[in-house]
Amino acid sequence: MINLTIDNQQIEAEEGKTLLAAATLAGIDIPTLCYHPAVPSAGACRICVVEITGGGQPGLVPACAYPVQEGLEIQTESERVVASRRMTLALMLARSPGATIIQEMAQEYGAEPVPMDKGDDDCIMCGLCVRVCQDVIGQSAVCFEGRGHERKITTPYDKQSEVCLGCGACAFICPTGAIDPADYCPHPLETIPNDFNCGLDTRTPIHIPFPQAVPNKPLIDRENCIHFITGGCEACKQICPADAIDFDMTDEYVTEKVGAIVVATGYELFNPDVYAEYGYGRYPDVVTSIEFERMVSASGPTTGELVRPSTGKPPKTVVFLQCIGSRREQGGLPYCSKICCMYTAKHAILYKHKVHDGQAFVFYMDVRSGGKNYEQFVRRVIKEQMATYLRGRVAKIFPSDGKLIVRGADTLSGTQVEIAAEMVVLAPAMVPAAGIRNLAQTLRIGYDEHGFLLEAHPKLRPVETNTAGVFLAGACHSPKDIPDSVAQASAAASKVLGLISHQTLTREPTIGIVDEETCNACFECEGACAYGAIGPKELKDRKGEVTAVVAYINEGLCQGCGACAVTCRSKSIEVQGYRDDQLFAAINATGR
Amino acid sequence: MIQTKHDQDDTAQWQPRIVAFLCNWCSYAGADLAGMSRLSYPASIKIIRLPCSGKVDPMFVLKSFERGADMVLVSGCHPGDCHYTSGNYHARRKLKAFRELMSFLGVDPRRFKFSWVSAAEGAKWSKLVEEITAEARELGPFRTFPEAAKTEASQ
Amino acid sequence: MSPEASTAQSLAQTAAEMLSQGQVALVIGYAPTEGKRLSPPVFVTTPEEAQRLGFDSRCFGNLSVYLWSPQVRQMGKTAVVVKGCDVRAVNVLLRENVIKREDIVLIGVRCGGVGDLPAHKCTVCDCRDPQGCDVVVGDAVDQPDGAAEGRYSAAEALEEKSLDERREFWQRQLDKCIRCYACRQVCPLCYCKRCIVEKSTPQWVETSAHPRGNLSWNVVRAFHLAGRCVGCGECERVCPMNIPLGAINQKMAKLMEDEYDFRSGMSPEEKAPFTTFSTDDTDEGIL
Amino acid sequence: MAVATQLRTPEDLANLREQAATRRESKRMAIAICCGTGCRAQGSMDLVEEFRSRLEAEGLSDVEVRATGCHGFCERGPLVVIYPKEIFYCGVQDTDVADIVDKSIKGDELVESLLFRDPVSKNRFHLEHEVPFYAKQQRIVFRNNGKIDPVVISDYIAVDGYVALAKALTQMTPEAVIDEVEKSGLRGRGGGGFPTGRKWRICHGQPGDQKYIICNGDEGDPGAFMDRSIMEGDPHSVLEGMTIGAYAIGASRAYMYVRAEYPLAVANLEIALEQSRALGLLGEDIFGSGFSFDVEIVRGAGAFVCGEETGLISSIQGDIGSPRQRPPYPAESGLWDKPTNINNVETWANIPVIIDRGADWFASVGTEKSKGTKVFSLVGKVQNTGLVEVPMGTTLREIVYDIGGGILKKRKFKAVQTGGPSGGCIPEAMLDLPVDFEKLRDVGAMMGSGGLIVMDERTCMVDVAKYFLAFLVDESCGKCTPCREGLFQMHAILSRITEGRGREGDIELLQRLAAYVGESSLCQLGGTAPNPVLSTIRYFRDEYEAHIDHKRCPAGVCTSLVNFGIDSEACKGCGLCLKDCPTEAISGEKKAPHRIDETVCVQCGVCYEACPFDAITVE
Repeated sequence: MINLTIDNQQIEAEEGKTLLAAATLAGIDIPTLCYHPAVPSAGACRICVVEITGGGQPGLVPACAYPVQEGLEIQTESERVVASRRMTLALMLARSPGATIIQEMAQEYGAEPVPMDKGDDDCIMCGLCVRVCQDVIGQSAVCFEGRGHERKITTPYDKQSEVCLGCGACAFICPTGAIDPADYCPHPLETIPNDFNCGLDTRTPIHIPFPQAVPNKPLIDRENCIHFITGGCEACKQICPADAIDFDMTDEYVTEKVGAIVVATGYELFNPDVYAEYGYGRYPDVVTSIEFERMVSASGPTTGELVRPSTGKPPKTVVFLQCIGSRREQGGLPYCSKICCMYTAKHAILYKHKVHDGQAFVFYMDVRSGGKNYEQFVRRVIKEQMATYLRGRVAKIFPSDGKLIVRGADTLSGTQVEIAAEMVVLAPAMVPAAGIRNLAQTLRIGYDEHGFLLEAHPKLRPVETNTAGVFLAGACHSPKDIPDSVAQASAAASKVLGLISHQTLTREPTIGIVDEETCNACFECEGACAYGAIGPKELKDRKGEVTAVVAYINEGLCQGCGACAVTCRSKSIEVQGYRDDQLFAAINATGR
Repeated sequence: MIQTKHDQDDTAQWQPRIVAFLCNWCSYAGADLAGMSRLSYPASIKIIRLPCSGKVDPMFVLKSFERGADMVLVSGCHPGDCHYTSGNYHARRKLKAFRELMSFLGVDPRRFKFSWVSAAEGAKWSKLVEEITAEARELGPFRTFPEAAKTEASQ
Repeated sequence: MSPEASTAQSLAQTAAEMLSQGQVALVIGYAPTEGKRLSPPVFVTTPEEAQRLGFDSRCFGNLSVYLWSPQVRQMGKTAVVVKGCDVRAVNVLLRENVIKREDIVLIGVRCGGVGDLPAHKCTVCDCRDPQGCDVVVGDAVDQPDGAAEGRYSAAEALEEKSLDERREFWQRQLDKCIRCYACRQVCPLCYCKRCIVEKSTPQWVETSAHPRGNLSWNVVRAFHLAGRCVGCGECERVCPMNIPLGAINQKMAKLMEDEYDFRSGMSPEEKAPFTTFSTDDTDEGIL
Repeated sequence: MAVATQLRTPEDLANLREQAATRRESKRMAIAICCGTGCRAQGSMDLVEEFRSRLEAEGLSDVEVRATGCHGFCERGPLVVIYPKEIFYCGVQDTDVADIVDKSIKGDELVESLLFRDPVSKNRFHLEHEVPFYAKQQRIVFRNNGKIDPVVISDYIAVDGYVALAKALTQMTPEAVIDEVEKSGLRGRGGGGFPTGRKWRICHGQPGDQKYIICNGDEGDPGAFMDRSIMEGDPHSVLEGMTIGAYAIGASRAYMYVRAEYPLAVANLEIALEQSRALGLLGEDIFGSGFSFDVEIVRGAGAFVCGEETGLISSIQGDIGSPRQRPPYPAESGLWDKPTNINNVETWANIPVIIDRGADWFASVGTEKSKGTKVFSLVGKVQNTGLVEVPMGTTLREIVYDIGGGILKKRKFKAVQTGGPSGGCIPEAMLDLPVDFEKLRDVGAMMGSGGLIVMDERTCMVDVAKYFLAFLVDESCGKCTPCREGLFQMHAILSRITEGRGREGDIELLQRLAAYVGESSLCQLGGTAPNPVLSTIRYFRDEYEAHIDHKRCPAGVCTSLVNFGIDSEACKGCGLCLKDCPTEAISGEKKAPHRIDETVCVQCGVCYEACPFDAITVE
């Protein structure tokens, strides 16, 4: 540890740390421009100069690049320092009068405009872009060219760079926003859509999947992480004060022995772009209900400001379309998605809260508001004229004069209606999460043609499945709203507790048993068994000598499917409960 | 077609007998769902519940025919959905061979049906039974070898 | 010396050596006998008796059927004289854990075909040179060309007939069955301690010689041999009622080859189609 | 020349020296022809050929022709010195060769016309050491220049070359070598004046197996060429110094960073390296001491900023030649992040002498804090230009007047600028300043690498400041804001002053900017860059004020501020100005006073320079 004094404050700092790091740790703020913690320091801009007043050669040194030394006495805001910064900013302002950050800092430091030759280059030559590209990304797509005042930052021969990855690190790190990577990047800049916000905004390769994620910690998206593309970067590792970044971590299979499984994989939305008449995917102002939900959310891409994707201005007219894909036997899904009527009513209210003078319309087939206070909720929306409800279907949506013309039928008045909307919100059908069929097959539970998981009995065992120990909760089972999902989840949890609170597990008695007398020990049954329940058993006489080897079924492993029994030519295996004599009797009973 | 006395019966009255071996988890549940859904289907079907379609031994089918079944149906989970992972795959392989063997020996393969019906397919079940019943009716009563032999001898 | 004589000499010499050196306790072979239609099996326990061994076109039988009999097993390690086609049966027995390879010695004989005509299986034989034997004797023989052609000719002839014709044909044939079970007794692969027809609770197959039970019996027999039968033809040969049992076996063997590219008994390591499955199996005909 | 056997011991070296000396002494006479870059440009290589063929033709095999390095008096080249008498001929052309051979080689006469004639006293001087230019010099660094052929290693060995190396390696520990250098008081000749011994000691004390030595041969100051002359004329002295330094520090590899504009230096150094390796003076186990060392030449692309040590290291590493913040100093983390010791050519050339003759002897030369000699490149409006090596403490007056022979055309001295582009201008009042590191710094100038530019009354000090700043703006690497932007703006301000657009407060603004650039810049380029501005404001503020307040350039240099006229009294009507005027603004009959048409005149000043009678007036 090294002891030094910064602004008359005794400070301990690790050897090798810079004055800037030591000061930052001590809560002393030093302005920087050409410094970034992930990039090697250059000491180029000289904004961070501090004055050595004792313990070393007196003078101004850049805090970002000057190492701590025993006994140094540093002043970070001395008259000399401020004068230097003021002049630096005056010079930068002369060079880059348009750079906002320079204007702001110049104002802060009172850098008076001095009569100087003015430039118009936003680049302040701090070189962060060059360093980040070379030292962090490891590509060296941009570099300095020329010397002195003629120095500029460019790609070799001013041509589009072949090595540029399009990562955008240079633009990101540029303090003045002087870089447009499109100038030298041959690839379109890679942006990563933020899945949680339905791709309405973008995210970085390191991200927290969604607000309130548990655990609420960032993760690295390997496919887009520069480190995993080039082997370089590691900026996050350098920055992380907790040293928590570990690039060697890999996805792992976690094996847990559990007594019960609750499947709660939720739902996705039916993709409405199959219906060309609604123009989803073609017209930016046609959005899905979940997109609308994110748009009006305070944690959403616009931090809660509802704007039209096409113009960025609040929509004055919004049309909500119900039953997109739901209740549609032909070319859709036959079932009712159950939640759309209620959330559309909610959306209408939210919309009125955001856009007071806005007008909302709802096209519906039937308003299904079964549930406690649900009907009252919808009635309120209609009564308080938060939305105009039109019973009928929409035939076509087409753009006209910057708006979307929604043409549909109002079956109650028997008229054709056309609404010039600024935004259209579709309420697509609820479908089970992708991959649910694989999961169901893995768990050996049933699912319907739409992929919704099957309960053991629709009335009597609605949270169990046919596989003991596997339970269902929420929309993986059928379209459900939140109260229903919570209720089913609570029920599933109760079932699990009921199962695992016992000392012993009761199993089905229907398992296979081998007739040791007649077993040929061919072990073809072993190959038919999916559970590895069959193995050899030595039969011994009284002296303990092996007299024969026969097949043996482990009753703990056997599930009683009977595949072995069919394979056995000598009929030496019986499944309890489905014994041959029982089945024989059953078959006989079918006869006349 | 073998002309028998049954053919002279009022065929409208005659109901074929179909023995169905259903797996517990899919097809039996599917049939149950059909019932719960109040779907109707012909009473011609006699259901025998087995844990799995893989538990169906050709012997059961033979015995059913011996016992006078006009058609035998084996129904299980869809491929990949077997409660026991692979029982329906074993069944599929064996019962195909069985059907071929029967056909080779002169038994009309249409009298032996095999189907995938999941627990959610109550409607499919009901429709299936309707269809095969109609087909069985069209095929007429199944004459087991002895009866056929007798008929032939009498001719 | 005739080829038969030299083969006989080799067999006798080999067997005598094995017995005298104590390698085996028993040699099962053929004893060609003047005037007999087929050469009967002989069980040789001494070097002297080994002189009885010989081989000719009358050696029709498949001696592997004796390998799993309790009496033979009791005697200890046994050598058996096998033709190329008989080795396939041995392979099935090995793969089904009926016998252990270390308990037996295989004396292969090169065979130019057996039977008077010769037999159908010999005209389509592709295994005249025995494979996987401990010793092979006999002069080199020619392999018939185009052996695969007509391998299943009996089954194919019936397949070409209509369903009704087949029904009629089999009804007549199976009607003859007297349930003597000679077919079962002679089959090297029918080794069950208790045959299904002898299981009485329940009695899946009716035991009386009634057409109903006859169909069941033959279906069960064919099904139990599906993917196993090596086509030695002994069942058909021994059937006192001359039921063309070989055609049924051929039908199943053809199915195995067509569907699963499988021919039984080609190696002791093979996995029979009915002990496994593929997710790619056809869904044809399934509702 | 190929020397077959390697020198394994000091005795081997002594034997070789004996042979070489004997061979040299066997010659009756030696003709040393300066073949430095300056004299070559004036045809000295032809002279060498001519002398050789002439001597051969005359059968004078006992006379040696020696193509030596720079003699320093480049003003008067090509120079020829005939030993042993040291007859000094200057301005020799190949047509003079026959005359020289006839008179001075075969006979005992002098070629009067080729002797140096002092332009002031009009005296002629026969011998080299009598020539005033040389008389007051003391040559330590230049001890061999002019005496040996740089591409003949035996020449160097004959004059006690590599004796110091042998002594260091076989009789001294590295610590003892450092002690000796430290005791000598030698300070870095590259500009900073950091004590060389202390620098070595720091590097010596650094942990690590791999250390590097760098010789800074990137002589970037315009007009300075002493390092080039040493590398060209006596490359082995530099190599020997480096080898001793490497031994002291514990380095096994070295780089010589030579600018690519010095092809002769590179060529001679490469030859020297080959010869040294052949003799085992470089390579493995030198003199059986177990010490191994080798040198590689790196050619710099000619950036002034690469003279800064961290910029130079970047350049060797193949990066952009931009300096970086120190610390860490190169002695701790330099080339490839290893401890690295950098000294410039002149410093290295001093080392063998210190080891050979001892620190005490060396310390006896110079002043209290600045020991030894310093080579200056004396240029500008002075009679005798060239390289001069004088003991530290010699006054500027001695250099300018005694050695330099005073101001050209009898004009008035105005200032002397020392230390290269970042140096300062020293006014006449301080001419008696004894030159050493501290004294120069105190008056706002600096030693630098040893440039000395003499300016006369016709020099505009604002223009001078602008000129140097323009150079520095051009040569700034552009990395740090103060140097890049500050110098640019200072230059812009100076430009507007010289163009008559100066504003009130510009001097103060210049001073503020200068102070800022000086203290806030990343490296010493920026750190010293304001010197020319500050020192000219300090001593010649009136000139600035004249430019700003009265829009007048007293020296008549800043053409925007000048109106030229012709003094009809002084004008003799020679017509020289008329002939040179690019815009035909001058008219007049021969032998009658001329006139300038102010409407056509573009104030280029050509007439002002051309007039032999100072008849052109400036307003």
